Amino acid sequence: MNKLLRSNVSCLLKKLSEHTEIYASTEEDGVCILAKLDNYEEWTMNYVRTANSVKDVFFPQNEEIMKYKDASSDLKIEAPKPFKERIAFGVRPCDAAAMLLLDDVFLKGEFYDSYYKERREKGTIITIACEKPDQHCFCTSFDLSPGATEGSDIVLYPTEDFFLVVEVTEKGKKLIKDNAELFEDIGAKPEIVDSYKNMRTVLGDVCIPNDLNEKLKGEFDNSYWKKIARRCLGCGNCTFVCPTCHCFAVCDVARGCDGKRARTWDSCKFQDFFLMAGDHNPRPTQIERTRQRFMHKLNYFKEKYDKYQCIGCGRCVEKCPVGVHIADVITHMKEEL
Amino acid sequence: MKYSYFPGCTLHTQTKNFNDSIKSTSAILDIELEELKDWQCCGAVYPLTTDSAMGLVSPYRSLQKAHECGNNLVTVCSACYNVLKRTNLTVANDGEIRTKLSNYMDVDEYAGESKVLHLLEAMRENNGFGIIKEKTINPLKGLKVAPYYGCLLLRPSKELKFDDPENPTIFEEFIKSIGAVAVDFPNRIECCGAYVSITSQRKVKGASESILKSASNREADIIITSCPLCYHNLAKEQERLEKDDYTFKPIPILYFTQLLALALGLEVESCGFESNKIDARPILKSKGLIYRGDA
Amino acid sequence: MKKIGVFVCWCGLNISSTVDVGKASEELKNYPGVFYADDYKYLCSDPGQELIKKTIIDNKLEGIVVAACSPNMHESTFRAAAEAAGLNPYRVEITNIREQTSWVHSNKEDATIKAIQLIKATVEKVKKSEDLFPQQIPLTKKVLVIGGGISGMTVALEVAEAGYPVILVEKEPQIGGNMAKLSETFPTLDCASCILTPKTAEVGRHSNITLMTNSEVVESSGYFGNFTVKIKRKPTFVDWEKCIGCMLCQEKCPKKTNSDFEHGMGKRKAISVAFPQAIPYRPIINEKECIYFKTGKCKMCVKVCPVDCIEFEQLENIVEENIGAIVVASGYELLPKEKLSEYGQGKYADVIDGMQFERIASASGPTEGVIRRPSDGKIPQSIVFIQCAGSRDNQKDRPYCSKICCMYTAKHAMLYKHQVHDGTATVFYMDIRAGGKGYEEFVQRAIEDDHVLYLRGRVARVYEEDGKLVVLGVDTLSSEQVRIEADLVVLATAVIPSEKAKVLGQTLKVGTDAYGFFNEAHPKLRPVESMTKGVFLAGCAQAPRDIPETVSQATGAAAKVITMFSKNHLVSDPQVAKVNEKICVGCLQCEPICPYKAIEPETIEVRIGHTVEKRQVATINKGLCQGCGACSVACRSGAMNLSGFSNEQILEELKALCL
Amino acid sequence: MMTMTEKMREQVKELFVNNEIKLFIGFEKGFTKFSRIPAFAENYDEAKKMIIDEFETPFLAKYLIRELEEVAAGIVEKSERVAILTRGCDYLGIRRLIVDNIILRENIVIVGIPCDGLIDVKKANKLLGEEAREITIDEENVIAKGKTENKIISKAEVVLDRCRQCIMCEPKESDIMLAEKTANVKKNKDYSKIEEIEKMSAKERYEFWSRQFERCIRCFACRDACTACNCRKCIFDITEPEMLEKTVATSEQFMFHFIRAFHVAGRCSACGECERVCPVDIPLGLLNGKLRKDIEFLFNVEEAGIPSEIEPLGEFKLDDPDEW
Amino acid sequence: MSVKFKPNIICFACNWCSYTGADMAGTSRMKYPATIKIIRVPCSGRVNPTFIMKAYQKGADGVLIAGCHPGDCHYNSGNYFAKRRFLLATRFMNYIGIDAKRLRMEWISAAEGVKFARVMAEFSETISELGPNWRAREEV
Repeated sequence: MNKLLRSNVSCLLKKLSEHTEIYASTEEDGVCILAKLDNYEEWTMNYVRTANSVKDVFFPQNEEIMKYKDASSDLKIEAPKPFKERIAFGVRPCDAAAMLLLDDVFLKGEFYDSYYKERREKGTIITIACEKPDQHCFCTSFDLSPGATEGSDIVLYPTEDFFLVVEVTEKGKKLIKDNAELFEDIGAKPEIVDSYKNMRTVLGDVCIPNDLNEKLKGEFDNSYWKKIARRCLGCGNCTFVCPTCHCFAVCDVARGCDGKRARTWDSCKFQDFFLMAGDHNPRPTQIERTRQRFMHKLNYFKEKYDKYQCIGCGRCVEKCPVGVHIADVITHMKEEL
Repeated sequence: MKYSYFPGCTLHTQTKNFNDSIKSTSAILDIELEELKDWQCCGAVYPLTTDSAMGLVSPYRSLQKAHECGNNLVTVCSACYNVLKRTNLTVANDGEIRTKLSNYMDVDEYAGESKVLHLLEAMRENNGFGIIKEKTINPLKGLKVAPYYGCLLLRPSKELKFDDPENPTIFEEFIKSIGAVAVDFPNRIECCGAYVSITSQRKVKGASESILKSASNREADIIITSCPLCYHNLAKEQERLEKDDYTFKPIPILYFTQLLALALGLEVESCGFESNKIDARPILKSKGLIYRGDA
Repeated sequence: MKKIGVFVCWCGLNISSTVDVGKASEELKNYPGVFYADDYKYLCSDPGQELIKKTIIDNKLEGIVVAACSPNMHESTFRAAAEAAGLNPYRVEITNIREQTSWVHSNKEDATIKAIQLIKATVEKVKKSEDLFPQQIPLTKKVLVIGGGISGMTVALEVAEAGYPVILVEKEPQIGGNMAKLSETFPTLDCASCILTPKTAEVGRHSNITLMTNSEVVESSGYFGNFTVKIKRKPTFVDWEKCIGCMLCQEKCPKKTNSDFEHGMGKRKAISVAFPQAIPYRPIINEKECIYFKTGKCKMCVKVCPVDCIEFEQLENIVEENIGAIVVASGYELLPKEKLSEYGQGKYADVIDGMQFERIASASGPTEGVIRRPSDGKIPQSIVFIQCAGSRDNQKDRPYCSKICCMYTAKHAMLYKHQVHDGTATVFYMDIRAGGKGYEEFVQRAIEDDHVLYLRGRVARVYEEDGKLVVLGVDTLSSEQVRIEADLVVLATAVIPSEKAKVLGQTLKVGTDAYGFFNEAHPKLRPVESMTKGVFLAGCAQAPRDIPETVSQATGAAAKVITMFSKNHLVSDPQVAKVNEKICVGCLQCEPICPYKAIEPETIEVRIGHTVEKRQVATINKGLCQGCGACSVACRSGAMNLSGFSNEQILEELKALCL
Repeated sequence: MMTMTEKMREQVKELFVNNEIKLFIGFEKGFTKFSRIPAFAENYDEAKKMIIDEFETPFLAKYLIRELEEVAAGIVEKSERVAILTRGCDYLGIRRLIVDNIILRENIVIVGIPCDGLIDVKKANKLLGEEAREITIDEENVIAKGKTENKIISKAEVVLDRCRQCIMCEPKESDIMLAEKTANVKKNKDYSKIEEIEKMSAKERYEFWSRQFERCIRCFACRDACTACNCRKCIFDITEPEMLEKTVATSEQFMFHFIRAFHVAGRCSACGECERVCPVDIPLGLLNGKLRKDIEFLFNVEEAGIPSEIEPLGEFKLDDPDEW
Repeated sequence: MSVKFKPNIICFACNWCSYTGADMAGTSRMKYPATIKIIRVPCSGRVNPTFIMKAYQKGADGVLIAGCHPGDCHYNSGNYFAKRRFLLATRFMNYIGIDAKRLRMEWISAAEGVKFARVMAEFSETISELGPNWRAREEV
């Protein structure tokens, strides 16, 4: 295992930035976000989780799919410019794990999403383990931990003056090899890694039964959905900050004869998400939509990919204006069904 | 009701009897008048050139000090009332003059928040005339009193809002409340000549004479006023008339608070009749309103 | 995508000199949505129109863009051409490439680029246009005239003559208004009732005019062409149908009361008719004065009445009428002399106003035309007339000039001098306003022939001094104070709107100005129309004016009503606001913005699945809405939109112009 | 404040017993510590778990839109009414809905409680240096117990920013008032932050706001939390005409925030809810505040926060300022 | 010779006064730069502040609203509402960074053709000095 001194983190980033775009956590007007960084001093460590997740890097909110020129006479279509290499630095283990879920959705199976695929291949994730999870975290309930390595290429375990570097994937190894001068080999230090892995979150375990999705099947008009939905304002907050939500909408932006087709996030909580032609909306009120969100995460996703679509990062809980909490749903459904 | 009291320059000197009767009667009517500390001249008639703010310095100072004591300002003399009230309005509306004045006197800005009232207005405001009627022990029955308003109380009416400029009734109410009979004589709102008497006697003679003649051929026993300047002009004119026009029957001129004092049952001596130019006591005696006891 | 035809006009050299018209029409040929693009020398000429019509019919075009001169010039021509070719006229839009492009730019290349961009923007606008159809609004051809004075009667007669039914509402028991009270009229001194009674008689018997005296309009709703008005008919306590007008009751009635027709100068019986030539010549019982109403006894009138038409228990009833147009002729009143404290505030009996002098001087008046002092009935030897009593006076917040006082005061002075040759008539005036035909000569005659003394100055005060009225004034020409002892003082008090005008204004939703006169739509160009469509103004209700002007204005108002009734239904411009009820939440924040009060809340029923839901939404009264569009900006969700200039159209135009 | 919770329970019991309401909306403990979430009680025992204390609470006024019938359905009878716990700022929200004809005053029962500022847990944590385990509040100060040491902080330090500029401490009129009226201390308006931005150069201002708007993820939480945004179908959900495109480019963000700010101009009662719910903490208060400041200054409106029958942009005065 | 920047200016002209004023400028052959394109609206009260912002977003460099003089409005109160909206819009846009000089409101009556041309030339001049407006403009 290698060691990376805290001091030369910024010079590592500067070195990497010659040929790749660096997305690192920085504080902007009091909010920690994962953003493209050009001045490396701005990188910061004092955050529990960034407002936006690493999903932004690989599945951005607004992505150009193709461009077309003078549609009325001879239509020409241009593919988007090839993506540059990207490195996401300062990601949390739970977000990294979320990327695996997105990989299942976009890459597994017969058809894959070419844009996502290209970005994933050209992207590397460098995670920093969580020193102090806060009251919203419950990643341990989804057999993750503040020190989990799933989904990331390199994991840095912070200690007082240096980071313990653990390579997880080939890409990670290659990266360390290229910048070997910044790293020092200090042999195995399992106790640091384990100290992070067995760290318990404040919220403790929600211990989701494996067959929760079986129980949930067909629970369409359970009164509990009505109870939560009554509080929900219907804003798209929880779905847009959630690293695992992946619904999107495609729209054309026309400028006279030419224009472009773009893909943007969409939220199942919006009023018109399910609006169909002929003004029919299968989920007209907030009850159906709230039910849909939790059923998708705990039932449909599990059935399709055999994993719950939640990593316990706690963003949706922290940001929900009216305190709708997925752990609350899980515990209630566990008891009731 | 508590007010700051602005006596005006003559009240401590020539018209002391007016001041004493004010103090004694307002005490009975529980109108507390707290005299303003080291007041000075009110600025006489509203400083003629309004463009220069300097003319408003002295009234502004009195208003500012009254405001600091936290209550409205009451005054009696028509000229002081006119000057103070119009300065109060100018200062309230014109920010520029206000800042100029307060910078000049480096006091904090006063923007016309408190009110300027005439003593009669103060009485009318809290049902004064009702209280007078109750507290009148010695109603002046049968006494025909001609109220002389003069002009500074009434005009300019839009700013002063003292009463209907053409047909005022406040003095009539006052006279009714002390039991006397109000005499309606047409010249009660004509000008007495005011300070023009200093420059040209001839003009004043005409003005005051018409007022006195109009009152006398309405057989008024007493003329009451609230303005020392009008009192002075009318009294002086009356003396001249006595000498030249022997047909003219002199009419005593009193301050309205003197009659009020009498009506409220104060002793005759304290009403200050002795210092009036024309002694009113014979007429009051003939009407059986004073010295009933003795012969 | 719509099939749009673009026609670019050369306009001879006007456009083609600075805009390359050929290049423009070429460029437009392959613009998305444009099916046909062409240019032509003079599109507004007949062959040009034919070209457009033919192309529409041949290619079944769905929208036309004409790039030529300003829409104010030929929009209607091109829209008519399109309509003739079967295309909805509101699918045609004009691009102004002459006044706003070719004539104002010199550089040909820039001008051409700008023209092409403007035409493209108009094409985008036409893509978003919809078929609009002018609204046919039904019209009740009946006019309501409020006020039975000279102006109301003139309007009633004119419209009735044109064959339309008229309802004339008058709050007094008889018509004639103020003019009936006058003695003679200036400048010809012919007697007022002589020229008035033929008119009142004609109004009385005209078949088309329904006379509703002693009544008031209490409620009005609806909009132009479709007003519903509620008229309260106050009780007269006499059955006017049965009554034959023998006036026995008036003779025998024991109770004498003050007659407000005589303005306090004369008396009348409790049951009486105001003046001998009154129309309708029927008596009315004054409820407050009649002994029967007070004590329940007397009933003298019932005893003497040959046809037994006294009905003490008659009640007021409300009549509802459907009206097409309303003419407000509520007339004027004089400022009561109690308001003028400097002239004695009404205390002195011998200080009277103009109308009281008219009654004294009138032959049918209480003194049969002999000018006497109201206090003791003596013939006055000296009268003082005071002009501008209450008008042109900022102190009393009435700075306007009442226009008629100079003339009637001169008339009064002449009448007095004709009766009392050796009497002195003095007139205090500021400026004599004698602007009408023959007016100045009239005043000169009063001064030179009848020796009326005109003193230029205002009167300070009037007071009584041992039986005489002392008038203190000034003569500014000799700059001396003047003191006149007069027997009678006549005040030419200000003309003010009749006291119920403000309330009437609120009922009809017609604005009044600060003094209570009705607001005209435009002071110079539309003086007889009010701001509310369908409500017209005539006479002193709008501003003080003399009889000749009143009659001419009344005839103007009548003409407006007749033109309105000349069509079977009213056509309203379809480019008005429209509400998308699916989106409107009913917050009605648009309502206060509409200057024509055309927006009202309405409850609609909406079916969702099997439940029917009641919802409040805003609705537009198409008749009142003029299409200014200010409400559509206040509507946050865009539910309120303006057809013809909709949000979509303006946005598309904007986008096209910014490419 | 415990007595307040008991008083509330008593009142709610009374309301339910004499069948005066069908629903009571209040607060209950959230899943995470110190969080208060809206609670709906259709009978008394559901209301038992409701509490009132000085922790930060979400706004309840907006729920009335869904819970009550349309205004057109008219005044419902007594037992169909909805009772709502109302502080001064809630009251402004309710007034807003009433003035916009979304709900009828007769259909709701306002249960008023006075309030002089709620506690911001984030600020307490920052002062404590770590996440507080236990926070107790008494009259003047707040005791935050962390893992190791406790800290006593004066309430003024940790009160919410929005409460510092509170324009209404308790509901102006209410059906039931749980506690006596506190002194309605008039807080002077603090537009200092807005003036700071105004002093910046145009370029700095553009950079500041484009940085904020770039963070915006267009989740519409600010719209859904705001009582002034009570349209049946929001203009941003309407595709024809497309005022706002779905792509989240910088110019679209400017467009979104410009339209939203203008739609609440003269209607925003400075309740600060949009700032609270924003996941990326955009200072929306500074946007709405600027418009409110201008409205108060230009059209001399005394307090633009208090909903008026006709909005400032819905009327005009002949002597509106002319210079620009 | 560097190509002089040609601004793209949108003018909302009210149909009854300013549009007719523009025609008057045309008939008297006044000259003003071809950078200004006029959109006809029934009244200045019809101009929604969102249109102004949309114009900048779509690439306009300057926006000018021309309406009737207060008191002359054909619809009686349209321009008073326009004035209030404009007062707020110009301050707010300046606040979020779009230079206030790029937005202007003018009262131009139907007879003031000369004034219309002068205002157009003046405004076009100020906008050319300010240069293209990249702020809040979309990149296509």
